[in-house]
Amino acid sequence: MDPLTKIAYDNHVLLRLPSNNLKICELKPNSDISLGKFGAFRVNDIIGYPLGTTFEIYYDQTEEAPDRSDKSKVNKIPVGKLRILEERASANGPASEDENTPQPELQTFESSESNKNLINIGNKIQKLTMEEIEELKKQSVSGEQIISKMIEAHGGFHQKTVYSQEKYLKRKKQKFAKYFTVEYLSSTGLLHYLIEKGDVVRAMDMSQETMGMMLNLGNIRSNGTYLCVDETGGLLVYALLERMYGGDNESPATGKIVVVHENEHPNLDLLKFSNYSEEFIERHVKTISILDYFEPPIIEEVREAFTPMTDEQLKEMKSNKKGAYYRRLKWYHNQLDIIALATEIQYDGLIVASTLHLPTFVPRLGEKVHGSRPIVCYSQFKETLLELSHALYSDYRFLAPSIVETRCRPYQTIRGRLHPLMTMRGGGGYIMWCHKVIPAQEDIMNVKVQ
Amino acid sequence: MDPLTKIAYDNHVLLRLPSNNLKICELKPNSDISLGKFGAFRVNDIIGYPLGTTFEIYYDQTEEAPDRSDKSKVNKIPVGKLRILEERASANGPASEDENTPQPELQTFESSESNKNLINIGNKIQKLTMEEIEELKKQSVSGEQIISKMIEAHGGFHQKTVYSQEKYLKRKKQKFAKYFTVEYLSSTGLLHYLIEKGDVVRAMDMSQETMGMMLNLGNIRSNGTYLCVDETGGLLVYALLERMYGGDNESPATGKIVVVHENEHPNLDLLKFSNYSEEFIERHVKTISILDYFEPPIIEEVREAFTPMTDEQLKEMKSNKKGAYYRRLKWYHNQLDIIALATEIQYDGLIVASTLHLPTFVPRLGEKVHGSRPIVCYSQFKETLLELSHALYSDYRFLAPSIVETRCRPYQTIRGRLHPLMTMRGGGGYIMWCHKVIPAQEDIMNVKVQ
Amino acid sequence: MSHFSEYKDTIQPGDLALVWITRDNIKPLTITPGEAFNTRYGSFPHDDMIGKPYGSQIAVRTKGSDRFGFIHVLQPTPELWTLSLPHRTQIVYTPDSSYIMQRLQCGPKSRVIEAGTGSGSFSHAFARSVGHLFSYEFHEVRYEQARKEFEEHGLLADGNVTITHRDVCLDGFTIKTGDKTTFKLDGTSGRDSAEIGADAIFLDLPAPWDAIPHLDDVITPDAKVRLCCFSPCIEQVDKTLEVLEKFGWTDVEMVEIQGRQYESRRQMVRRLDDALERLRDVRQRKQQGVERRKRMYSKLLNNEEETSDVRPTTTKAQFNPFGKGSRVKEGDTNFQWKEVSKIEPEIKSHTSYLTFASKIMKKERNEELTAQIIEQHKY
Amino acid sequence: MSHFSEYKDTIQPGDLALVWITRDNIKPLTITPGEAFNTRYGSFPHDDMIGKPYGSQIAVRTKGSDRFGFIHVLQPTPELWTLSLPHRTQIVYTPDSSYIMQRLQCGPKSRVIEAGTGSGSFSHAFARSVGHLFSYEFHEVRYEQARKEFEEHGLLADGNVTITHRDVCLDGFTIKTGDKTTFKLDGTSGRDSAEIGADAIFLDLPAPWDAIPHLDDVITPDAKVRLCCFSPCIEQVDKTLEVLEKFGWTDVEMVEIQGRQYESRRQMVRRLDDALERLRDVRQRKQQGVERRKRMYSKLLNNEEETSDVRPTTTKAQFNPFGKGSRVKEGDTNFQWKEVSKIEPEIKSHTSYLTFASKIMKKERNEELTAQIIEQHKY
Repeated sequence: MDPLTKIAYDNHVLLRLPSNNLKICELKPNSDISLGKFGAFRVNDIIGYPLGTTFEIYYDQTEEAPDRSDKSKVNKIPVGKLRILEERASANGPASEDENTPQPELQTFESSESNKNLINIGNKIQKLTMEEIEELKKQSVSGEQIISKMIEAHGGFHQKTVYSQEKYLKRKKQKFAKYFTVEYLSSTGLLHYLIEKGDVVRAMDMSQETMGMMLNLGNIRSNGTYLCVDETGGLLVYALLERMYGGDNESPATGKIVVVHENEHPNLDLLKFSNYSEEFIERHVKTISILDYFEPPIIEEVREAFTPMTDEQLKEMKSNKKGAYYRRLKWYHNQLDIIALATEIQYDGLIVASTLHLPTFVPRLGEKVHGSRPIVCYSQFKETLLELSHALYSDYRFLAPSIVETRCRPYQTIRGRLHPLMTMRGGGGYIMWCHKVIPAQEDIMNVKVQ
Repeated sequence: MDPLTKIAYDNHVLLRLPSNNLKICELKPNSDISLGKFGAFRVNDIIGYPLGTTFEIYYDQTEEAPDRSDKSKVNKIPVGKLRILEERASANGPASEDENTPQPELQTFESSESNKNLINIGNKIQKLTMEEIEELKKQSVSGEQIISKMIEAHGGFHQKTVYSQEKYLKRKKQKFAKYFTVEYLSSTGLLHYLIEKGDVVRAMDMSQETMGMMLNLGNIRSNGTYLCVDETGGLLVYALLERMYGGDNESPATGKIVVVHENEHPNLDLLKFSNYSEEFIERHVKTISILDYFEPPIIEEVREAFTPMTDEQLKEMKSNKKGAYYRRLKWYHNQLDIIALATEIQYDGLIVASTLHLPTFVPRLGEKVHGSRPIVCYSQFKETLLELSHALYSDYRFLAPSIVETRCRPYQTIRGRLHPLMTMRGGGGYIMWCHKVIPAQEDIMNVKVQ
Repeated sequence: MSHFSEYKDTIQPGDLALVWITRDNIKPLTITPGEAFNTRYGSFPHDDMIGKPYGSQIAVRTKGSDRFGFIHVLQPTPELWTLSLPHRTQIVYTPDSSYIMQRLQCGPKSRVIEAGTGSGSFSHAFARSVGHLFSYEFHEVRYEQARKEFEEHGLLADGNVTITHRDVCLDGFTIKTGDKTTFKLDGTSGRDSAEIGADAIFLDLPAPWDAIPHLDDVITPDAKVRLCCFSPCIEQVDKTLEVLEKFGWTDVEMVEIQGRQYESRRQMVRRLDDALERLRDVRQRKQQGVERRKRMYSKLLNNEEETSDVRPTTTKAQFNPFGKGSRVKEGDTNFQWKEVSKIEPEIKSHTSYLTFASKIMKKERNEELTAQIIEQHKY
Repeated sequence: MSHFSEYKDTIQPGDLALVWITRDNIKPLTITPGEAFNTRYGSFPHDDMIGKPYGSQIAVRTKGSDRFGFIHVLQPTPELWTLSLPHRTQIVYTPDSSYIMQRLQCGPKSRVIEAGTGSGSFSHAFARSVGHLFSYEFHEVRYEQARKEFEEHGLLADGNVTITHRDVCLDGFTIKTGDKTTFKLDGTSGRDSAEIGADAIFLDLPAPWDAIPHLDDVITPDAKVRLCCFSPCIEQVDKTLEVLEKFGWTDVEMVEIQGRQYESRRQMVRRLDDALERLRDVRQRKQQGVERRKRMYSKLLNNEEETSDVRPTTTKAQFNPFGKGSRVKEGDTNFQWKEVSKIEPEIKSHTSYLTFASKIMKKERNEELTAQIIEQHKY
């Protein structure tokens, strides 16, 4: 069973709840997953279905309903049964698939159909009290049923326009419906998960469209070796990995990502959610601190400090000393790796998402980028990139630095009522893009023609 | 006849040509106005019609057609007759009102109706040569007729989609049609005139929407006294005048604009196009250099230098000396005016469009702004206003400086093919907006709550 | 007396003022001697405000603290009034309203129709600039609210604003005797309906196409009239375009206005050299350990016995060029900062589509009058 | 050998290179010994390029001048290729194409349908990342041009791109023996049609709704399939939405992408004090005149005779803190400058609306296989 297209054991997946909240889960065999007020389900019931499938949780009347009066059980959500839902109510899509709700026709705006006679008196119009609704929740199992009862009890429902009715239904459905969609954990999914959790700072305010554009402007391919700074905790590296390997642990591609980090240890914590094996990540993602990168160990000193033994020497070594030897050997290889990463590679691209002062950082990182390869630098602020691009502009090793911006503007896609969403999140960041070049000698004495 | 709504003698008006080029003309009685290839007309033929009317220029066959072989007459466009056009082909509106062109229906996109079979071979498909067209222009008088002949001679016209046909027609109509619209010279019109002439720099890259927003944020009313810096050569002052007086020389309103200028003499050249009388402008627009404003003459020194004479004294003065006395008297009043403008007025608003370093300029200009009155500052660049707003933010006399931006995005309004225009002019500038306030004494020792 | 139309110098009893607490919290206040304005920062007596110039900052010592709470007392303007309205209300915001006013060429000679009144925020902006505003509201409760507000704000007393309760889609714009309106119809003119003669129209209606056919009755017949329809959905625009064409409106253009606001912020300048220096500091401290391990390994190779090499206690890093991360206050002068701008966290990505058009009912001239004028100007 | 898919070190004969002249002038070039690349700055022999690393700047002395002309020789990437295309061509630009690829989750396992091929610029970006690209073009001339270009660029040789001449709206996506296509149908599989199994679809067609019904034949049946329609007009979106719903596509979302590019510029810092100083300089020179006039006036009053006071020649202003206006070069180090950004003069305000949707044909699992797996994992 292909874990890239099917729901499979031990994989991390993204669960989309009716509220459009996101949750990352590891699918442990035989375990249960609780979605709080949206119910709970058994992992075994979902594996094998295509990723992207939406399941509804339901409870037979015969089954034990959650008994909220029993305090010991109040936090234990009972596991329900699952059935496939054909479509979830999408965020910007049709408000409802309910057959009782007439599909809106094009241009149904008539003043006689407006909310003219509806005076907002807040919750008073809903004759069902919160207590009664809570009671229904305890007894009933289907969100649909609660909603029907609420509509019956809603004094002004029939004075609402079709549109208002749908809005009301959608809001209530999101509140009472029990369903979830199991999605593949894409880099976009991971980003949305962070944003939705309020961790915009971690994602450096990056938007999906900016992330996608960095991958294309960086000419990311599965056979490249990329120098990367990633202050997002691994989001950017994950995006590169996904573009290079598409989640495939068996990929034969040879590309590498060399992550230069500011602190003593790298922070790629978010990779823990990925489904790449540890070996795979070790093979394709190398990390090195800025100090090691800019001031790598000197090969002579390393050799002076340690010489690997020949097989014969090793055989003669006492076994109680071998542990120390191998630790030392590991250090030795590590030092050689560092030297290689810092001095021997001509990189196929430089991808930076860092809050360090870019005009001092990026030109130095750019030294080891091969001619004609792109440099892509992210910042939350345009002003930072402006300073960078001025610095790069006067450095002839960098061709035509430019600042680019991309913004996605989503629409409400209800037919007959098409318009851009009224509000959206600001931010999303900016990109500086240029190419590494090799100036001609003549250039030093002359003015660029461009 | 109301010169604000009707085409009137001696007024400046804006002429919109078929190419959508703009032209400012003064309507001298009995004169002719030439529109080059679009023909020429007589001013007397248009006065009295409502501003906004579109006229077509036509030539009777009996009349003498322009004889281009006669070199002496080659630059003299013959004056045509006029008739009212119901509608001009608008820039983004329906491509054509021609009855022969079917109105596009919603969703006419069918692949069978696409340009599939049309291969672009440039001008070869038009069997009418440039020479033949030139010949037609010489003989014929109606653009419509030339276009019809061109369509007849167009080998691929019927292979085009309805849409392409319309586009073709529209392009050709703009090229051969002879009509013009006489518009009131609004501040927006003046701005468009500058932009269209390529004088974006003079307009400081300002857009109509930014200009309009400055007027509203500045709370411009006909009874206010505004301090203004205008590096656009009078465009901004004209916008203020229009909002305050609506072109009405007889307005009883008492508002004033005090223009502080950087050079020895003010540059409000664009006001020459306005229809305000000189007296009106003198009454409502005062100018003062930054040096006079910030270092006004000292009243004692002015009085020491000159004392106006009493009527008796004046009577006794020899007439040959009176000229010198009155010149000196004018200087004296001028100095008093300067002192009043620089020291005695609490301004109702500060409106700035200047390329001087704003963080040093605006706080000093703001000193004489009355509490609670808005300060509105334009810049082509956001970075400039960012620096300004940081400077103002740490100065407790300015409340909540914020940078605002407004952008207008025009659409193609052909029904069935609605979409935003594919390209538009960048730029438009930014606005810093804040209010002048009077800090409490306690504030000096304490942190703002906000 | 209008609280909006006259520039006022000092705060006086009976004034309608706006209290600026924060950018997102601006409250209207009628200045009343003896009363107090309460915020969570303290209670501000109106008497502390009276007599002070508008724009004054007012301070009160917060209870049980040595600190002060501050507010600013401002004279209302249409723009500040708009900011003070609750966001859930349907409001035409300043980027749209200012553009519309500019496009409709609003000035002291303009006669403007606005339908519907809605929250009344745009009415205030129109009222500031135009000769007369005819506002129409079909929702009776909202009509009453707006009428009361216009009265309290002095807009009706200024004489250039009238509001009428009307479903303009059904019943058009003509104001007649007996209508529920603030328009004063005096019998003296011999007419029983108001002389409207509008030259600028703003329709903020769900179905502007039902109202457009009624406009010919009330627009000025012999001058250019400008119209703007404010519609959230593109299908409304489409239907509006159809009707505009049918009823002879020309120069049709549709636009969107995108207003953005930026915050001024500072980002710490963290230089590579400082970051490297910090790591060197860490490395140095670790070096001791490395040296020690190297010695141990040498001893091992030389078959010496492992000595009880005392592991040195690593001292905490001393070099900390960037402070303790998020605990550094933005702008702290111990660090270097770069000025940056940040767009507001939630942007108004769409308000409505604005469809503009114009119309001249009679493209004619008074030939007799014109002939006279031409005659006067003959050489 | 693909000129796009392998990272190349040095410029070699036969390579397809891109010559960067200016930002708006990038030209493709096949490196040919003995030939020269001509620009108005000079003629650049290919032999000067061969053997140099990619990215090298090449200089030639411009004729009859001591100055040099420069170009940069770059290895093509899909993005640079897109920039090199003439702007009048219909191109899917990088802000759109990169967003679409991200939304369609393009990676080495993706099997992508693109219809139509158009200028082929997006095909290059797809080809870089995806497992297989099935491109369709209905216009025969454009099909031939694209096929030739893909071949020359090495895309076909790389084996993951095929292009088919087809009106997909009429005839669907299935590739059969006898079709005009670069797809190699070997008889061995026992099928006479290609196994497409697409999981990502990009439709850049005037009438995507005619193509959508044909998709079920070629999309992978048991995984999530993602679709993007690229349509300039809103009415096309509306019709697409209708058909998507009818044919069981879900998660429908429509967006617009707005790409912007900024130029880095400098604005002269012109301080108030300098401006004042300049005026003081002017005033001082005039002061002499004023003094003179004052003296004259005094004499006049005192009935003295006017002396032939010699009018002093005004010397030209010496203090000129801002240079001679537009003649100062931006960035001239004699002046102080502020870094500013300027949006490109003409922006692409609209490309197309992007309508996304997804579909899972069979929401089932292989119950037998699943049971086995569950059994294996029982505690």
